[in-house]
Amino acid sequence: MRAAVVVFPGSTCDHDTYYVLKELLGVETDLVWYRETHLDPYSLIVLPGGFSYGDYLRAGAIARFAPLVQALPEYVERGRGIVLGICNGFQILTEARLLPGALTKNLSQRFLCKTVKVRIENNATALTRLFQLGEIVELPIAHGEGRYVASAETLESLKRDRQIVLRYEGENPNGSLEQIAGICDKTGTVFGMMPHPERNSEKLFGSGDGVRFFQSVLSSL
Amino acid sequence: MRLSPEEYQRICAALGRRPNELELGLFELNWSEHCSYKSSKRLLKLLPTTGKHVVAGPGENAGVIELQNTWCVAFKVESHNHPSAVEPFHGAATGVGGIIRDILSMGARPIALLDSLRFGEGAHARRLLRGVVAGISHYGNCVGVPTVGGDVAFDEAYAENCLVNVMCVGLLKKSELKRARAGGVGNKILLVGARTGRDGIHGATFASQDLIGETEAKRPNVQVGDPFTGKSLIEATLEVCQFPELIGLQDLGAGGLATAPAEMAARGGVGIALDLEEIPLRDPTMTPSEILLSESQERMVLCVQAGSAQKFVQVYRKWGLEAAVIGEVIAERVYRIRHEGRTIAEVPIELLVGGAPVGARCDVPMKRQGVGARCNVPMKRQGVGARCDVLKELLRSATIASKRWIFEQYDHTVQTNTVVGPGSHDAAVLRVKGERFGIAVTIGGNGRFCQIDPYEGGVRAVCEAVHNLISVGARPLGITDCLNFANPTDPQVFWSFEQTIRGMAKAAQALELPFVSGNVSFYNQSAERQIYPTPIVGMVGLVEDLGKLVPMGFQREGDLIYLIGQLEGGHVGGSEFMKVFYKAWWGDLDRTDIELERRLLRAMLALTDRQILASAHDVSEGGLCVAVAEKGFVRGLGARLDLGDSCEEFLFGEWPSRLVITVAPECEAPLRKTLEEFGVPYRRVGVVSGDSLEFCGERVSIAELYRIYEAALPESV
Amino acid sequence: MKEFLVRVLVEPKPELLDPQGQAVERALAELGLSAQGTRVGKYITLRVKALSAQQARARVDEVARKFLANPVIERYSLELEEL
Amino acid sequence: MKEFLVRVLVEPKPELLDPQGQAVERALAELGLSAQGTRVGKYITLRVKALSAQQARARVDEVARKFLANPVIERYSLELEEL
Ligand SMILES: Nc1ncnc2c1ncn2[C@@H]1O[C@H](COP(=O)(O)OP(=O)(O)O)[C@@H](O)[C@H]1O
Ligand SMILES: [Mg+2]
Repeated sequence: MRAAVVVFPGSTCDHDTYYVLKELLGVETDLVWYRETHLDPYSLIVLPGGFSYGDYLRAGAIARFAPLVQALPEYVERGRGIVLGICNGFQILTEARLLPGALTKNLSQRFLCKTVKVRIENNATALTRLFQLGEIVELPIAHGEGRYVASAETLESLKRDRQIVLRYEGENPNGSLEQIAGICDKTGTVFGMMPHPERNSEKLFGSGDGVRFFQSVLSSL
Repeated sequence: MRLSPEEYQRICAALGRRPNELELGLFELNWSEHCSYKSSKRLLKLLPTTGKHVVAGPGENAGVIELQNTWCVAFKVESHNHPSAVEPFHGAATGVGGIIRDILSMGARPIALLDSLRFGEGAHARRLLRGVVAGISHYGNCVGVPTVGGDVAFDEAYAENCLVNVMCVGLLKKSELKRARAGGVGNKILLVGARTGRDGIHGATFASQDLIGETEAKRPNVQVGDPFTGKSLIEATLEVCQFPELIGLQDLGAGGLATAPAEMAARGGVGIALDLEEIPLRDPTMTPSEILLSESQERMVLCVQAGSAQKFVQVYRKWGLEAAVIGEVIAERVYRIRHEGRTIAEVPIELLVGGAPVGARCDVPMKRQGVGARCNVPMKRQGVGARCDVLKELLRSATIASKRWIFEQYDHTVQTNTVVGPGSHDAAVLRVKGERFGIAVTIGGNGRFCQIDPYEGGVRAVCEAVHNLISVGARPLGITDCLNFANPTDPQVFWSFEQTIRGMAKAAQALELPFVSGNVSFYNQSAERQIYPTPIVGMVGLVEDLGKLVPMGFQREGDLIYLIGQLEGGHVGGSEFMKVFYKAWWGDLDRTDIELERRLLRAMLALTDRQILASAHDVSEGGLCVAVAEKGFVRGLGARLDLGDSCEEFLFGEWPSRLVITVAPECEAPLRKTLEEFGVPYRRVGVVSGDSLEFCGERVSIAELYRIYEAALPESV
Repeated sequence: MKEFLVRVLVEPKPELLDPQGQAVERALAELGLSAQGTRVGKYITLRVKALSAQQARARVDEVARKFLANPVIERYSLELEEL
Repeated sequence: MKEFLVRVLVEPKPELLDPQGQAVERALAELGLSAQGTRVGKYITLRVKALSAQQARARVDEVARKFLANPVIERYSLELEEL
């Protein structure tokens, strides 16, 4: 069992995520440079938060062409393991069409950093299996382009196939469609979420519940 | 800004000839106020700079103090006032980038930013505020350094000339410390990071003049920051800092290549020869002087051992950055500029760096404005109304109101070290992964105090930072400061500058706190007005055990509320109360009893260590009532205060050396005992209870006050 | 080889809410200009070399579709000018 | 009263660094398109009513100068089309 935390130029949460996996959970973890395409050693690949390529043009728009990201579809097809995109990672996965919809500028037009409540909408997924259905979890957010949008058809199929994993509870911090905070793909192996579980993975920072998302993924591998 | 005739004479005499155009340009930059500190040097020597924790002091790119287990912090505050006044977004953004690279050049990883901002009160000021906050957010968030704290104040004195002071804190092991020096004849000089373009030419001279009649022509090209390149530069540079062949590194700030390599040579006691054609340019048509004077952002100079350059270049290329050998260390102590093989400028290092004549100035006391008399205004007669309404007005004033609208635009949780972020305590606290201790940081300063009494204002600038640190249970260790003043050739301005420094020095000496870094920003004025003398103090402290952190807010109903420190004799001079209700800051300041400050500091450290405190908060803008309300906001807890029918000075005055603390009833005896042990006066002023504030026979709900406190800023921007 | 100046005009899809456009429209109203249907998009200019206008257009169109605009939320148009 | 469709094209001043344009140009190269002088600006479209094209242009030009473009770092041009 080996995990990869991808490092793009401009990634800022790579070390934070690495710390949770390696130091807190004791998982064999590598920081993997964005040019790497040999992904077979890894059963978990995390695209961390940050500002890959400065978020220029659109968040994730440039990183989605990185060799590593180009290698992901095959990785997913062959069911090699799980891909988790956090914040900027989520944006990259939508730009790469590995996840449906898009993430656009917050309704407020401003960057927003605060702790929000999210509700577990589906706990039958690798990311959430250690949570109760409907459980409310406090997680930090920190993004300027987190407003999830999708066409009516996309939304329909997301609902039909239970791909909506997390919704904002109460306040909708960025104006996301139907309060969507996290989704997965049809195979249930690719996940994207705007909140930062790695930033609430220790009691020092609050409930520490963030770590359970990583534990869920690991327990399902 | 041209050189004075005397300065020009000195150069000719020293060179034994007239300098050519290019050499003149070099001197103009190196001898500019911004780079040479010629007006301030003499006075800055008054500040204490030594102490057992000091690893590197003034003169380096940033100060460094040791915390524990060879863990050190590098920190410095710097201003970007003029660029922000001209182009708030990019001005503030490049300010953040610049101070981050100062920290980086010490070999430290930047772990926190703080920003101290001053704006006017009109529509234009709000535009500046929006732009500046967006710019800081843009750069700081993108490079992944959390902005964990700061302070903001509003006063017409800053209407045109806003202040943007940014502090950066970096973490390093003592063994990783780097110096900004060149050495070893034949070793190579590398320029790394972004390409060199026509950005901000004459920025340093621009920073050395005021904004009066500021014209397109006189204004340098706006510098546009590139946080993406800035982030890659951080990672690549921290990577090469592991190479033993790295001899020294230095960021390129105002002055660019005209100053940075020369400073490195001066520190190393060597000379440097540059080959301009080796410099990667954005526009090949740039002239030698444009290349030398360019202030393009996201660049650093490295001095590396001959033969190792390739190794360095590769790392920067990997990160998508430029890296080129642009020169070498030479034995002759000159700064030699070569272009296509020809030497086009050559000047002695010692003359260029630090050769500027240190200005002697006549000092004339400032004209006192407003009424000199201590003013104790019987409010009722002034029709100011009930005390509750006074409190609401104060909480509504932008300087006191919640800064949430600002700090929620800053990523303050990235790097997962922020134990205490903005908004809930007097200082921010960071953990160091794997350690018990924490790092407490704060920044602030009160220009109005200095306008009334610059000496006392200087004392208070240091003392309030101390209060903020001891309130969270931290031991203050070191200071960085940014002195924002108007035109220093104005005798009154210079007098207030000297008084402020003397005040800061006095307080720092008494409290045994070294100034390890700092920055001076002069010419902060417009055609309309001069800014208040505004010293901004950044301070770093050590929380020995994160388990002993002291909260700011009320914790439990029934806890007892104590006011400790200076209990009597205060006035309302210079207070926010005076500004809000009398549209004036006049009135005298009460002088700080520095002996009491010493005792207060020691007492708070003991109380923290013995875990007697339930909460602590210093009394600052708005006075006692505002401090109590702020303590209530954290958990929505109220308080019953028995202040009798105390006068307004007691409730709203901002006299020094006061903290409001709470203790559980069973801790009351140990509290009194400890305070007596250290000789700190105390007075029990009430009890935590319910969800509203009761004082002087009046009653107001905390929820209502909180709504006012939170709504004020969003509504006004 | 000829050189062309290409302008890529990217705008939010009409069916999509454009909060930035709305904010701008409100601000314009305060400045005394009542505008309707205000939208804010991107204006990208670049120079490319190609044998013909068609070739230049074709090549830019490809990257615009793949990269410069995100079809989920944006649409774009190209304008060519020979230099 | 006639109605006009106005397109405001805002671009960073040529003498200023455009990091976004640089990053986009590098990405285009990786996608196999070598472009030069890539700049990224804003594309604003809006509809206004006015008596004449001149009047419409004049009124939009005023707000563009004041608000839509930042004269310190950007320049802009207008295109009008009667509806
Ligand atoms: N410009 C700013 N950026 C980030 N945080 C800020 C800023 N201004 C104020 N804050 C935060 O808001 C809180 C209150 O600020 P302030 O009233 O200045 O505190 P104090 O008066 O105790 O110094 C503090 O936590 C401070 O860090
Ligand atoms: Mg305080």
